Amino acid sequence: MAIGLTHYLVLGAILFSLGLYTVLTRRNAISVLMGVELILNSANINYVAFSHFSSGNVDGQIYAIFVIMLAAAEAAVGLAIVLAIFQLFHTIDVGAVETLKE
Amino acid sequence: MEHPIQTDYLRWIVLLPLLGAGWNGLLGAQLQKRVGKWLVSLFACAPVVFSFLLSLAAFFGLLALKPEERFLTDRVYAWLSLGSLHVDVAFWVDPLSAVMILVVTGIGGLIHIYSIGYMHEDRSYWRYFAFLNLFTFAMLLLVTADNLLLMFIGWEGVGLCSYALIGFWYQDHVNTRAGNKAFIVNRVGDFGFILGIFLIFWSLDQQGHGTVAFREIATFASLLQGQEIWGIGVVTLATLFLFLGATGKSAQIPLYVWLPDAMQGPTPVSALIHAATMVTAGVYMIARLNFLFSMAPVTLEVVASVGVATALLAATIALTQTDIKRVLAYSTISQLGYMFLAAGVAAYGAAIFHLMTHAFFKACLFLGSGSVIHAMGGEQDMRKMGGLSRSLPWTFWTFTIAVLAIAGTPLTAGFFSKDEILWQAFSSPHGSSWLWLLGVAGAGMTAFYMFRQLFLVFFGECRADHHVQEHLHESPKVMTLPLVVLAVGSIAAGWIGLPGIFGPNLFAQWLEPVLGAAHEAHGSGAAEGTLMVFSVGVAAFGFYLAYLIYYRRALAPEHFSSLAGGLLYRLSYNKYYIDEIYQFVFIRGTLLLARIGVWIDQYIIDFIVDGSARTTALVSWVNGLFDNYVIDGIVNQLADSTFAAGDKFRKVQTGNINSYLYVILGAVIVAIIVKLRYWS
Amino acid sequence: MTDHVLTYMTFFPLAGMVVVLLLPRERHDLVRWASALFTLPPLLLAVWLYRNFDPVNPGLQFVEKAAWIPAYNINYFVAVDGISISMVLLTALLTFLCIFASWGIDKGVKGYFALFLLLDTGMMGVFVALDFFLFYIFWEVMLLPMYFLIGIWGGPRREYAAIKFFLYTLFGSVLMLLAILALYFSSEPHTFDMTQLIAQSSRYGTTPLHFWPFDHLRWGFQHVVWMALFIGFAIKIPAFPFHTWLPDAHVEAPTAISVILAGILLKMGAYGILRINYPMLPEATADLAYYFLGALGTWNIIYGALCAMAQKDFKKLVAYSSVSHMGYVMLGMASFTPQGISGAVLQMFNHGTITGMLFLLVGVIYDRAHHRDIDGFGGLAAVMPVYTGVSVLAFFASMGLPGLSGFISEVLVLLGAWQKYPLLSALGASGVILTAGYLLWTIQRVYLGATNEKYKAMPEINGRELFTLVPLGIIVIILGVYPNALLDLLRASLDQLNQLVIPHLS
Amino acid sequence: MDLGNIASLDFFYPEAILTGTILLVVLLDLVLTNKRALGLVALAGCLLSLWATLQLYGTSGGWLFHRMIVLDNFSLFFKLVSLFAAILVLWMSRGSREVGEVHQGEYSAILLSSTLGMFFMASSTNLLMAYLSLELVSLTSYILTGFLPHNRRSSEAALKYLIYGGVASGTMIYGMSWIFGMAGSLDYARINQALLQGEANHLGLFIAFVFILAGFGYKIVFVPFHMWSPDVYQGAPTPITAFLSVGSNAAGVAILIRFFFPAVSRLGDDGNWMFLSGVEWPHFLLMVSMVTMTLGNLCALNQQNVKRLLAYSGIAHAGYILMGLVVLNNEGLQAMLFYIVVYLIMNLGAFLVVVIVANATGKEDIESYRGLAWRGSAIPAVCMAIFLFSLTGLPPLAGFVGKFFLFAAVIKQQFYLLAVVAVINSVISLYYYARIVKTMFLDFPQPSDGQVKMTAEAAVLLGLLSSMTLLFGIYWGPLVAFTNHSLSFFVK
Repeated sequence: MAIGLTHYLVLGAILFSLGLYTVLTRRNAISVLMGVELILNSANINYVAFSHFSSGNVDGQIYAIFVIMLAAAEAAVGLAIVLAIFQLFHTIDVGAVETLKE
Repeated sequence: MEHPIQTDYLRWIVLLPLLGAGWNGLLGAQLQKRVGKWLVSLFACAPVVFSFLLSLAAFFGLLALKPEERFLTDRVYAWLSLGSLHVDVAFWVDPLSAVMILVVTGIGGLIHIYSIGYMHEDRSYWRYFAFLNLFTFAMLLLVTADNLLLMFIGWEGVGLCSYALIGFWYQDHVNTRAGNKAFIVNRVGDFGFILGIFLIFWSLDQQGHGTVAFREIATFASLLQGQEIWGIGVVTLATLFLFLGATGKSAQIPLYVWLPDAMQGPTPVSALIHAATMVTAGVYMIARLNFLFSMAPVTLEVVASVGVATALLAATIALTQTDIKRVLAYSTISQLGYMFLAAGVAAYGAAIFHLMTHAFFKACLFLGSGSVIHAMGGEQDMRKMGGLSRSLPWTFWTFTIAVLAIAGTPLTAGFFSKDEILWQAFSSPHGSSWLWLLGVAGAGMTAFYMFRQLFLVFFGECRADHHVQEHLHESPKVMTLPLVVLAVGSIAAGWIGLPGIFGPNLFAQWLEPVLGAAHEAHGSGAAEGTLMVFSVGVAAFGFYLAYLIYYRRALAPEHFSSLAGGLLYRLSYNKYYIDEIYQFVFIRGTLLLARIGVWIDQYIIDFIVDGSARTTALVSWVNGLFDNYVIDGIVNQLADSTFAAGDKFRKVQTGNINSYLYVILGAVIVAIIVKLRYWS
Repeated sequence: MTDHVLTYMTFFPLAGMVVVLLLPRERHDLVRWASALFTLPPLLLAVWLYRNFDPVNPGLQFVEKAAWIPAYNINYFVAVDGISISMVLLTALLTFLCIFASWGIDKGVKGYFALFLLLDTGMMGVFVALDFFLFYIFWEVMLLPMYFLIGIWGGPRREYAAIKFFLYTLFGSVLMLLAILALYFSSEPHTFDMTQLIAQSSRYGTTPLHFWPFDHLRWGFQHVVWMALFIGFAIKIPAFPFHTWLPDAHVEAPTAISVILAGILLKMGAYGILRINYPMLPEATADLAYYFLGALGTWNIIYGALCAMAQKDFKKLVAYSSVSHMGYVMLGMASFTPQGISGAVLQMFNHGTITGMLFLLVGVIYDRAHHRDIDGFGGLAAVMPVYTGVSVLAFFASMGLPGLSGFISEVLVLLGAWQKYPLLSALGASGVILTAGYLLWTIQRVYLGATNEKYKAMPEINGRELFTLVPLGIIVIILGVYPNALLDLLRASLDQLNQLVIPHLS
Repeated sequence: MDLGNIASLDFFYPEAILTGTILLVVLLDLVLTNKRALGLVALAGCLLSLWATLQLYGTSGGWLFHRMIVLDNFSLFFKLVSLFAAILVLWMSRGSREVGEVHQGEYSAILLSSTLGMFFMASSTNLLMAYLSLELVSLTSYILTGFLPHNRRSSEAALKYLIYGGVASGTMIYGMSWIFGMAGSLDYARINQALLQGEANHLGLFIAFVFILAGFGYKIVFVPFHMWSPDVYQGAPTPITAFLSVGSNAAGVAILIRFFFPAVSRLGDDGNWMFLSGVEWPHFLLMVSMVTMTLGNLCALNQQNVKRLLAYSGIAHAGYILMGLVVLNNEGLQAMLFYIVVYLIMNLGAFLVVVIVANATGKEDIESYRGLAWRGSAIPAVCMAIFLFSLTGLPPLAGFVGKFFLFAAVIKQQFYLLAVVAVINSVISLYYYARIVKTMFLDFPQPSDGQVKMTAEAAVLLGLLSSMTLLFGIYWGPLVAFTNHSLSFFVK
């Protein structure tokens, strides 16, 4: 059978769910950030798929590139912050970082 | 109707005493300190004397007119005018009010003079006279007012002065309490009075003649015939309301309880306010509105029966009292009862007649007792008196005359007036032989207790201690002179109103234009004569009994007091415990309600509206009823509920980032569910 | 001067506030005299107003109108008529006297008088504003100074009292805001001008709305708006059950503020109902007046009197007596008779003067004895005769003794009420007995009896205190003897007001 | 008009100037020794850009950079708002002790970049552009939040913000990808055509919208995307908290309105917007609005930390602002714009006082405000009272007028339930605002509480803000005209 738009969308959805699952469950800051990356990539897959199948232009793929670029930037900032956290708390367990609460 | 002649000096009859009051009230204290009491007395007595002279002028002014035109009026200014309500400040004098102003200013004047001697030692001399003048003003306002609302001002004004004078020696709470009692009980009456005014006004207004002026009411009264409210005839209800007012002011059942306590005031006050004038206001009011009362037979029956019942009840109580002034107080209530009996049988003339004569002899009695108390150095218990006839001759003789008068001894004023009443009670279309019989019984008791008092006070051995006995002295002229005048009045005042069988009743003729002609008596002069003799006989029996017990000592009082196991005696002596019952039912009842109200505020409303109700403290009495902790518990519960809600939400803010993210997921899911479930 | 008289009366105190704020903090007397100086012109203008007010003209007088925010048709629109004139006079008088009653304040003097003057502007503004938006602004402007005056200069539980007052009133006024907007949008063209809103009163529908489970009430838009406004006003009056802020506020507030509270703020509720509910929502008024003004008013009379009877705190007693006396106002308004409604407005004025006196009198002994426990005094009459004389005058005026102003208004109210609701009138009249009860009892406990040893040497009332009391006393007597002095001003406007509602009475 | 890259530059001065300033600051940071001067440079840049923006205001407007961003009064309005926020915050920061320690150059530069991001948020007409600008703002905000060195709370706040923001924006971009799929483009105008005549799957569209709302919502801080704000507001340096609370909030509103009105709704002839039938995002926002204001207020009741309290009050105000959105007409939108301006003023004012007190006491809890009015100058207390009562919505203060317009809009459309909820909320809010006022005025200072002094700069700023709060409460005609004028979208 031919691989169609639906398959890509489903793959995207699965990827999104996986990402969401990761950020919801993992307590390690790095893994959480990776979860975020997954979510972003699920979006990318959709963009590319849509641009390939439905809209006859390359816009979608360009968008994907932008998103990838932004993901990188976000990762950079994120890692910097995680680094600071590690220096102050000597852990990167987001569960342990709970001084700010009611 | 054509408007009578404007007579400008009428206002001064009323206002002069007010000036006196204002003068002494504002400057009296200083005058007394700087100049002396004589100036205060001058400014107090002069106005009353002058208004007495003016009253005489008014009286002769009336006399000069044809009987049916006999009224003078003095319209001062428009007081209230709203919608159909038009009330003027206007005074008027017709034969009826002429009698009243003469009595008020005349006897009032005498009592003013008497007071100069009686109150001479008092620190607040000026305050006393200020209020006495104010009272005279209010009373004159009451009797000369040309409309109900203005009359009501006098009506409450006299109440105020009575309150102030009863509690004159305010340092002692017994007096102030008596004052409060008088005022509040009167307020109950005034409540009825004011409702009566409303009812009359609006009922007339429905007929397009809304008014509270007496002469206009008289004109349109007939229109009220047949009108109803709450299924009762308007006239009946209105007159009943007004009568409630009368019972308050004139100390009738059920509102008579304040008068005996009112004796806490200085004795001249008791004489003027609580015997001669104020307490007769009710009678005057009924006579003034006689045309209305005559339209309401039901009311008349009520009035008559209340009157006679009061007359008897008070008499029975008077039999056993030992305080010289309390006996007089109850006898006053009883005599007022007779007046209402008269009014109740539509014999308004007789009522006013008795009012006038009573004013003389009762004032005389009170002033006499005042002179006695003065001499005894404040002692009021008759058991500690006796044999005073020697040391107080003037007082003794005048007192005796007054006793004879009140007891109804033939040819004294009391005889004519009371006999007139009894005769009317028997013969008038509204009367009945029962009323007559009860009246006569009361007359007998009157004779008994009055002579009992006479004998106890003036005859036998003096039972006071030496200290008092040494200081026994006749009162100064300024006090005895009024006594003499009043004593003369107690005899002579009766002769202007002779019964039919003896000759023309000048008094009745004089009042005819106001009260209408005395109706035809069914029954002959002979019948009147027999009844007269009978009642005199009963009175004589009363006298004889008193004579035996308290003069000859032939019978021991215990002989009677122990009747029916002493029950009757105790009932009478303790005034049938009416005061206690009232105290318990009304006063306590009200206070209980009051506390309930406060409780509602604190524990229901605040409880609902504000969380910090916990800060409100419990009133002491609640502790008994409610468990401290229960209440506080509930209150705090509610107090925190709002904040608790806040906390609940805040708990979500765990600080854990994962949990925050769960919320997003949850929200998205909820949104989708809602969308699927409700919006598609 | 004369063509902007109302503006001057309203904003003079505001100017005064600015001046006071600029004065040096330590110069207490300077601050006091300055505030007195700035409340005097409004009083003089008030006298001028009284003399130049045209009693036969039922309409608005001394009108000033200027565009404010044209985009929303909001104007600066002030005027007086028979409904407001008496209140304007009262405000001018009481604020001036209260400055002197505040002389004793020695903590944060500057702030106190600044806030007081701001409060003055707010109150005056409420009574002269004829633009609904302006009205609301002034209405709220009073709130803050009051909050601070009670909260900072009040008694021990002042914070509680202040916040309670604040929350109650704010709740009422936000409801009012919604009502105002509802009226605004149902008017065509949209306007806040009260006169136009009144002219369009027919636009506010009365077709029953459905809000289960209250369908059987058959309330329409007009009724709902009426209720929203009414609650806002009832809290100020204060009508049961919205009255519990009053005792606390009064007890904690300093004397002068209690006077203002009782003398002026309470009137705003009744005034608002007359100014807004009656003419703008006549049908709803006709339907609801009996329950929410007549019956509730009567309940107020009796309930307030009963509560007063049980009080041990002098100020609380007076506070509850206010609840009772404002009941007469409500009852009178509900009667729609010339007598009743004039009586109500007159009662507003009289209550202002009489209760003002009472609070000032309480203040006098509180300054000396530093407590207000009624049973803690006794026999003051012997120590301070003059003070007692004035007190007794005030007390008897308050219990409606004929010859004093209180009597006129109460009797008019009850007389008017009798025509429509005899039973309510009778019940209300019975309140007179209770009133006599608690007032006499208080007189007895405080002034009569043997003199309390502690207060043998209590100094007699001083000149300044007397100065604040005597004018009120004189007014009380004059209005009792010659009520037309004030009634003449009210009559025309109030009759006109009645005529707006009466046609809708079923 | 639809301009290409080069032609667009003529209308690009504000952004250009900001960018230039950023670079300048970074360069100067290398050479200058007096770092405090950098703040002034940044301020000057902002003012210059402000001037440029005002030059553009009122021009016909058009698409720039091949329909990537748009120039119209609406965008310019929000540019002005964010510029004001930036200026005030920079001003505020000069007086703030905690910011005083940090690296001035980077601080100013990043603040300005964030502002630049907001410019683009306000003007983007392309979902990709929206995403990029939003991310620009987010990333800079993360950094600013974590800017305090060796401060655990600051870093923690930054981490939470980062993760939360990442997930939210990720969700958003995923939702956008669906829109792209259904509309075939990310350009607003095209999306509008595609959706309104095409028959897109309603459920899919709705879900996409909700996903997108996650991204917008966490910027505007409405429930349920609000969780991050209390922690972040508390942890971040106070001036930054102020900046986030007004700046990014406003920008979020801008992007929200731009997307949901011109992009996916149609303006009816009666002046009311009609949303895509079957995609009930207004209903959703109606509930969100009610829940947001209620929750925000309830949570604020018991707060002890003033910054955290203001965070919750900010949530509540986001709820009020949304009221204007759900009525779907221009009155509503205009009320929103008006409220944003007012909120900017009074909220920044409140935070300024927080800064002043924090400088004096080093604390942010309510106790440190005890008897503020009686500790040295009473001005901060009085101004704080003005700001708080304005936030409550009492006349004659600007906050009242703002609420007034919102209520007016809501009642005109007969959303009575919403109106009543809002009214009850404003009464509840009084509880906690008045609590601070009470502490400042009714409580008296302990000897331990030090005097509170403020720099001349702070005093001037305070006076400026409070007088504006009063002015707009009494005479707000011009401001209304301005918002009214600003409510013009450029749609072909």
